[in-house]
Amino acid sequence: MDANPDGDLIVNDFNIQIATVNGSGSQSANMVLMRSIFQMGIPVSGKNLFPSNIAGLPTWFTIRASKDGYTARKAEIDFMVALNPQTARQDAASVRPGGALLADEALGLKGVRSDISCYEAPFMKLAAEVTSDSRIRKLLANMVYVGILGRLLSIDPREIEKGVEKQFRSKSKVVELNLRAVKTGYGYASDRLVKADNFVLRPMDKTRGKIIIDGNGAAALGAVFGGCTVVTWYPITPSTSLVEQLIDYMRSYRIDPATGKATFAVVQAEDELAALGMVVGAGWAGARAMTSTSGPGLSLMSEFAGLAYFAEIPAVVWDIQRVGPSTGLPTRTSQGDILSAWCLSHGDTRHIVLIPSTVEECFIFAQEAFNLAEKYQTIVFCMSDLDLGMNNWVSNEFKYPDDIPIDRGKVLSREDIEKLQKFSRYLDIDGDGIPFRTIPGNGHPAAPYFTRGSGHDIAAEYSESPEAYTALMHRLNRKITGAADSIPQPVICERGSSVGIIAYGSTDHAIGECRDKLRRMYGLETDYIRIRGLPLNGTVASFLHHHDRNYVVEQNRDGQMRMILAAEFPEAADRLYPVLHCTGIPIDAGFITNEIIRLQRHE
Amino acid sequence: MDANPDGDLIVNDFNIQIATVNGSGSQSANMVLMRSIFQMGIPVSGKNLFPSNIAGLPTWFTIRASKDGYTARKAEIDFMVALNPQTARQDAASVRPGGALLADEALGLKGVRSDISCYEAPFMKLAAEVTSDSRIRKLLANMVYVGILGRLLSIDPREIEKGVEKQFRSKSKVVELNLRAVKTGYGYASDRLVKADNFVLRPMDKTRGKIIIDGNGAAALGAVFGGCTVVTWYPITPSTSLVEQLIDYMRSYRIDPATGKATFAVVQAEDELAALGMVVGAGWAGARAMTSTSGPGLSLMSEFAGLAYFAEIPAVVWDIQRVGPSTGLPTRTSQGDILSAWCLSHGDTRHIVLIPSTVEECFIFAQEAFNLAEKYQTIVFCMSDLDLGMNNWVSNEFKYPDDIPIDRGKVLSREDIEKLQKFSRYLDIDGDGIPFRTIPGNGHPAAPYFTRGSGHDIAAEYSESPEAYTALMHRLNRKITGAADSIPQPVICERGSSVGIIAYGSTDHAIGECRDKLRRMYGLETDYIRIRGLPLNGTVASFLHHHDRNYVVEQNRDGQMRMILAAEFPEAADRLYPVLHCTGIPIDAGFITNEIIRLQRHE
Amino acid sequence: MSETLNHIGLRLQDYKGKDSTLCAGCGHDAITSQIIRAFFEYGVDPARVIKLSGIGCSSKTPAYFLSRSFGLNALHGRMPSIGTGAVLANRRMIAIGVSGDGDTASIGMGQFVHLMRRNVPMIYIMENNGVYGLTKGQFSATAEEGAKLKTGVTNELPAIDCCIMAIELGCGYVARSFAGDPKQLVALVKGALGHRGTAFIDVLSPCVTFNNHEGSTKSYKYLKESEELLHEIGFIPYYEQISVDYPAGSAKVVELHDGSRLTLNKLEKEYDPTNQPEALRRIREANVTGEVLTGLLYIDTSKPGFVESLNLQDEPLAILPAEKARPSREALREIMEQLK
Amino acid sequence: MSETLNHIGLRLQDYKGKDSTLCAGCGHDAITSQIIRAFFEYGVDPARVIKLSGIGCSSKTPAYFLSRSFGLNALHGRMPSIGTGAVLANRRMIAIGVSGDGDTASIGMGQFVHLMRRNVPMIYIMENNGVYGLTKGQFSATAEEGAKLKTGVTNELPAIDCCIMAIELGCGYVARSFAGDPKQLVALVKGALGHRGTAFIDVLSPCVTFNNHEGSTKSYKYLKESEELLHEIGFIPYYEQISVDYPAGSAKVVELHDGSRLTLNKLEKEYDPTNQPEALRRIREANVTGEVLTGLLYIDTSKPGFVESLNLQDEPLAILPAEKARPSREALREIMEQLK
Ligand SMILES: Cc1ncc(C[n+]2csc(CCOP(=O)(O)OP(=O)(O)O)c2C)c(N)n1
Ligand SMILES: Cc1ncc(C[n+]2csc(CCOP(=O)(O)OP(=O)(O)O)c2C)c(N)n1
Ligand code: SF4
Ligand code: SF4
Ligand SMILES: [Mg+2]
Ligand SMILES: [Mg+2]
Repeated sequence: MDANPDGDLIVNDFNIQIATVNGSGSQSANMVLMRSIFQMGIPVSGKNLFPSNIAGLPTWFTIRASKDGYTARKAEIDFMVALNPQTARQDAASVRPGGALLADEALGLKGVRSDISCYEAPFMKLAAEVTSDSRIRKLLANMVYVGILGRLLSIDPREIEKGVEKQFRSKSKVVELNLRAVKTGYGYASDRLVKADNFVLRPMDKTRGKIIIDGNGAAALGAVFGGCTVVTWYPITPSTSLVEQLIDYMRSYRIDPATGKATFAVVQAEDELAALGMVVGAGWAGARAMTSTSGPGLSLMSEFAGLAYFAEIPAVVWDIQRVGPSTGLPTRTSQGDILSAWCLSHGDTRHIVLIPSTVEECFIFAQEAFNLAEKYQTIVFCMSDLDLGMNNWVSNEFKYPDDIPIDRGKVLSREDIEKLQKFSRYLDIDGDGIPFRTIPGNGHPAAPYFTRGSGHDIAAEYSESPEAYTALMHRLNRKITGAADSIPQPVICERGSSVGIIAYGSTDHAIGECRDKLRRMYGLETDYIRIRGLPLNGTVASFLHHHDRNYVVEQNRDGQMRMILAAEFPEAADRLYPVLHCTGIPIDAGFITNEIIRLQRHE
Repeated sequence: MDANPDGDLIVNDFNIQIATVNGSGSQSANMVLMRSIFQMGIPVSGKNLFPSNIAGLPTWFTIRASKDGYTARKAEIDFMVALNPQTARQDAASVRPGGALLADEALGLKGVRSDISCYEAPFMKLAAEVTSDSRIRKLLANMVYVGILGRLLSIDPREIEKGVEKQFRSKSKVVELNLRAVKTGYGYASDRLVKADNFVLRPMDKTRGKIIIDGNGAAALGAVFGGCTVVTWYPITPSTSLVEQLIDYMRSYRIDPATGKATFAVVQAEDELAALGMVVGAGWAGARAMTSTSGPGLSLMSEFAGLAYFAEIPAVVWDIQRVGPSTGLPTRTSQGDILSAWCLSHGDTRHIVLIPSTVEECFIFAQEAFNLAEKYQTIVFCMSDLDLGMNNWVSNEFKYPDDIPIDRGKVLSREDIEKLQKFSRYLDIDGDGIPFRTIPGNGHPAAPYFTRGSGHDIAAEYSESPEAYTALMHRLNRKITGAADSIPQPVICERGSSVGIIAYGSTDHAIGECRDKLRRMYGLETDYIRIRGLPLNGTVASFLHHHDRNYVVEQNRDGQMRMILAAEFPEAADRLYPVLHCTGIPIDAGFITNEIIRLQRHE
Repeated sequence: MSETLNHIGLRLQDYKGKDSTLCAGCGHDAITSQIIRAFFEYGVDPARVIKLSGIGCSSKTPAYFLSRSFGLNALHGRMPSIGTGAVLANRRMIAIGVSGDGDTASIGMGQFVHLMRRNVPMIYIMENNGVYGLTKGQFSATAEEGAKLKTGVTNELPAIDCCIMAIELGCGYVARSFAGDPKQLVALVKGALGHRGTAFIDVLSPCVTFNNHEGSTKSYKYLKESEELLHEIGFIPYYEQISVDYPAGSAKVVELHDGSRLTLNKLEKEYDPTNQPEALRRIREANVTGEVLTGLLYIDTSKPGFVESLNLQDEPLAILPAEKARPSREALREIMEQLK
Repeated sequence: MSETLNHIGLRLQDYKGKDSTLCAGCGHDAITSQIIRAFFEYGVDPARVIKLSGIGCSSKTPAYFLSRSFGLNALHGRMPSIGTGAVLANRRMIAIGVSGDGDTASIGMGQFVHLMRRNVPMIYIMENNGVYGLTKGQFSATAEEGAKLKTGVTNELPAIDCCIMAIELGCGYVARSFAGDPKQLVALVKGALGHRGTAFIDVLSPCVTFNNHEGSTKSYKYLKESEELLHEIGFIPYYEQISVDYPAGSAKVVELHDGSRLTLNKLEKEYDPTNQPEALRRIREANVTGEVLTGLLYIDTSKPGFVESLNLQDEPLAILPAEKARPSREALREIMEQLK
């Protein structure tokens, strides 16, 4: 291998997709690949497209290197690694013209496409050079392609080596075996393959000091550093890994070194009703409590969400959104629960909703969520999604949260009550709609109150009085509306265009790229507002008013945020244009660009 | 008693409120009173305001006689009957100036107000003349006030007699005892009370051939005549009486006379999750199945609602709305679940929602709901409320539903499949988004399919394909959107005004009166559109566009229908003005009138 | 009497709550009195108690005792989960949960089972009347097979025996009693106060308004005329509380308000409540003969507590100081290094 | 073999479903084969069968058998309610429900209990692996106390024995078996086909991927090096199905894929499954010694069926003709008169 036919190199700007089956153990290989590119200083992102199944069904892992720092999915596939007989033909077909294919010899894909560069390798045979155990051979075949790609794409072998060491931590035997497989692949490529494609990786300096983490890990860390004390959960993809990582971090960092005792409790509940029930019980009793779930669990949490809202009990719920309705596509991404979360439960309810776009925001919002839940004494939903939560992202190092002190909100201590003499649980003293609360164990005889999800008055006494009810409902509304200025504010990029883009959550990753495309390809300058939470405030309203056309980009079918915007800002409702992507696959910049251009032309 | 001080009589246009405690057995007395007025040919309505409690707390029953046929609550109280020591002072205070008060002597209210006519009577003593049993005395005291009112308001004694007979059916001893109590009251009034107020009832001819029924009874009847076969439920106020009446009707009219066997199954489920689960299982297996619930139950039904939507299984849910959020005010009325029902469950879901305003519509929609559920193979919500469902209303006799044939929708029989040769459960042959289905037991080997709430293709095979998913979601959307023209259409009263009123459900009863008030008192002519279901169609849109100002009148805090309207018709969103009543007490025309006038002035 | 102080210097009065709004004669009110007395006699500090409940007439009762304690009246059937959460937040509080038979055995069955399995430290009182009182008298899952409602509806399904369930699920303190047996009930609640895991007490608590336990055929008849009148819609008659006192090892027939009879059978003093199979045998035997076996049915103090198995710190998590609630700067640095 | 016809003239092939997508060696696939065989041998008409399930690896399996039958794969933990509804709609169909231990004993506990109590006519197979397979191996409520996951997590909570629960709740056909015991399982499923009420079969079904039943200390060790490698994230090894055959009245130790051991103890031929207390005693005894008692544990064919107690007509409600589904004109007139 050596010569590149034409000198037209594509440097640090392409993606690699590995097509395999789940259960084949390719995840480590893919992580090593991604990490090696990362270590070369090149912005990189990885996305795992996997089935709702344990073993044997098609899985695709895509790594995108982007010198421009684009981290969204790219629709075209530049470089395909085909290992799965079930999908081999389609996989080969899905490579963009001019792209490349590395296929297992056994798939017989040789010559299947003339418009792409094709490579073949006998993965199993090469792995057999490393081990005689047939099961391990299957595993090591994955490392073989890492080696081959390393050579074909000019990845620094030392970085691969470091990547393998990092991946398998201290297990030296394992490291050694894997490295041997990598080298075998590398050697095979050097000896037998002739570089025919244009893709190449060159060291940059864009990842120094950065970390790789998934959103669920970041949220877990946020909870650990945010003073979370009670975590309840019920397993559900894609939220499971949030709590599983949280347990690990808690065990490492939240055991009191003095006593060896846990400063947290994690309980696997019997279902989501109980999970939120425990959170509400714990929140009422003074814990910073949270649970994590996905769509079906959210639905089951409806009734308790209403109780938390109405009885004003702090609670935090992470919803790692997947594709609904119903069981839907459990391993695909979506932003389909926004509307549900915003008004979850019967009756008139409104909840504070935080929507992180990045892993860093997962870390930060996980902490803010507790502060907001306690400040506003209500339930707070953090809306992540499978793409953000389960995929690996390069991020700035997380800063120690000196600027996010653990804030318990309006809690009256025994001494406070001593001074005040009396206490009314639901009395709005400050006019901000937020009453004061006490925590069981307070000790002062005036501190206790008996609360409920039924009608009650300011003293928390049972009441069916229409006046007490109406006053309560309006106060609650004032309280939640008032939170609009305390939640993470929208992030705005405004350059005076008349075209605005509105997006939120993981969709953000495609927006920057899309705006660049619009500018470069179509000369269309756009402004951008990224919503980071609900309720919305005047900032959003004025953005809408400043733009003749506002494209609301969402990963759901019904334009859920557009619906909320229209209802909140009816005067601007006719300036909203939905751009909706609902396939379960993360949205890409090309799609948004095309949609906006199409809609602009229909102007 | 006799003379009326001034001749300024108020004939057939006032209300009577009986203030007592629950558990005192006044319900029959109030029914007799209402029925007597009804029998006199006077339009009448009755509203029971009761606590969430079994015995001993304040209860108010209000009977409104209205020659104009106004059936909504009236804010002012004309004639108060005070029997409850706990509330006696407030009750007396709540009578409008110029009104009247009949109080138990024991309450010591004599002379408490000089601006109203006050009567006193020793109810218990009078009842003691009829019986010596102390418990029965308490009961009969209620009939005593019926007698007194009869005399004071000139109710035809024969009508009271008939009313008592009707109320206690054949139980002659009971009838006799009650009649004696009535007569005692009547006699007391004749002998000892001097008519001092202006209220009088005069026979009319406006109730001939009419019936008295509550909305829950009407809905139950609709289900019985609508071919309902499986009913599951879990008790919850105010929906309980729907199923309890349904059981009675089913037992009387849906036992096959030939076999003595039931043509229906009613199951009290262990909770609402199971109740809807059974409905979905039964609907899938071919039954016309329904359940009935209220807010908390609706929340618990979220997850199953999504399954029914996504797997396309017919189901009918009655939600007799009460005040939320959470347990809220279980015995008070509300329209607070509209938004929840419209998009119940996570993911992108949209449901067909029917909203009856009258008991007759309860009867009709209960039948239509099954036809729509089977036609569209989806879950249908019927949104009644406590006011409509549990209060007694005068109505036209229900017509035999010749125009609502039992329609099973696109069901393929064994023979159909024989002809077609093949069958794809989720194939949209007709382009209306509605596929064909088969029912277990079909017998044809090609008929069976295996369905689920997970992703699936047109053959009902499991699928995670983005294309299959997107196609399915768009078809579902087309299907539900397409239902807009098949559901009960909006009822429009248009006279070319630029001011429109939008309302739905039990709110309707106050609208006619309000429009009359607006016209008479303020010279404001209004147009009116009554929404009877979701999804909305062009008829609603054009109404909005034809009016500069559209007042959306609702009995909830958040303006839930306004939110839906704004989202559906963004171009008209800025013409929507919320008029919201959220006290738990049925809305009254005066409130709406004042609100509209206030908003008109802020124009 | 009201002057008597307990060992922490409080009066009986100090353990009371708001006035009850239940029907006169409701068994639940009797239970409330017994809870008040037990907490008073045991000398529990009300400031250390949390009261929890679901929804139902029974679930209203925590408002009627211990007004100096914190309380959370939650959702129908969900008392166990909020109780679990509350105990995790503050393991130092004494938790008492009140539920109904509908609340527990119907909608709440899942949470009941899992609370028992976890052995969450709390007193769980099920006020068992066989019906849904608050929704006006439908059968609950503890209604006896063949029981009849006043409306004439017969229960076709077998009753769930929650004591058997609790024992099978490993609950370490399982008792059954009768609302109108103050001595026994006070003793059982005091026993529960001394127990470290979940203490379950199933208390038969007649619903004077809706439950007609043994079917109308056996019930005491009023004059025909009054009876019909008294079945008037919406009329709730007044009843006095029933109170019984009978020695251990004996049976007692109680006539309920509607004239039906309940046979209570109190375990003898020598009964060994640590013998699980024997406990189950005796309960089943009584169920077959239609008697209600009362007393401490089963006890096992050796079961590991839920809080212990979590290795929880002693101080309540609810008041965890910020410095313990947030790992150090160093910790974050270490984690960041691993992620680089 | 595939040419053999059963008494309704169908081949074994006719009872199969789609290809399984479970892990190679998963116990659930073995159960699928046994269901296929039992239905074939019993000569059930697939057109008369409805298949129901919840969510989980186990709940996927109805897609893998009886492709000529209707099936509904519902929500996690809710198979009982959809099964109940389906049976009401069409009492002539034979209902078979498949659930997992997470699906049944965790989230589904409430519905499980109430299905048993109602005695809804259906076969209920719980494919019991002690873990949540589909969400990658967390403990379910049937995991043994002290069991260890591959990740090292220990289960601190006692297992719920669903057979004991079923018997206590009045289920009339309760059995336990092992996925790898085709003879016994086929016989039990055939027995269930003959039963009129709810037939519950708890089938131990090893999850080869996530369950390491007796904790890693006892498990067979690969070479250190390979073991570490094989614990690679996302790697699922290939296993052969386990199959055993041992006589009634004997015990058999089965070595599971990870090297752990399971002791199966088959009830002797003379065992009297109609004796409820004895059944419970034997199960409990086995649980204490850590053995798995297999066979038909309890049977009672006298229990009233749910459908019977509803006085339901014989013809399926699903196809009730319009004239029976709507009362007459006269009926409405009569009702209207009453309301006037
Ligand atoms: C989710 C939900 N469903 C139904 C109800 C209505 N509801 C209130 S209390 C109750 C039953 C109470 O029965 P039980 O627990 O036995 O208490 P009791 O009133 O008999 O003491 C029901 C069904 C509710 N509040 N919430
Ligand atoms: C409401 C809800 N919560 C959580 C999940 C996620 N989930 C899917 S399968 C499963 C557990 C399955 O365990 P089990 O029933 O034992 O089946 P197995 O996979 O072990 O056969 C869970 C928690 C879900 N689908 N729905
Ligand atoms: S209805 Fe029954 S349970 Fe409820 S308060 Fe009255 S007597 Fe007690
Ligand atoms: S994960 Fe376990 S239960 Fe699921 S298919 Fe694999 S072996 Fe079977
Ligand atoms: Mg009860
Ligand atoms: Mg399992």
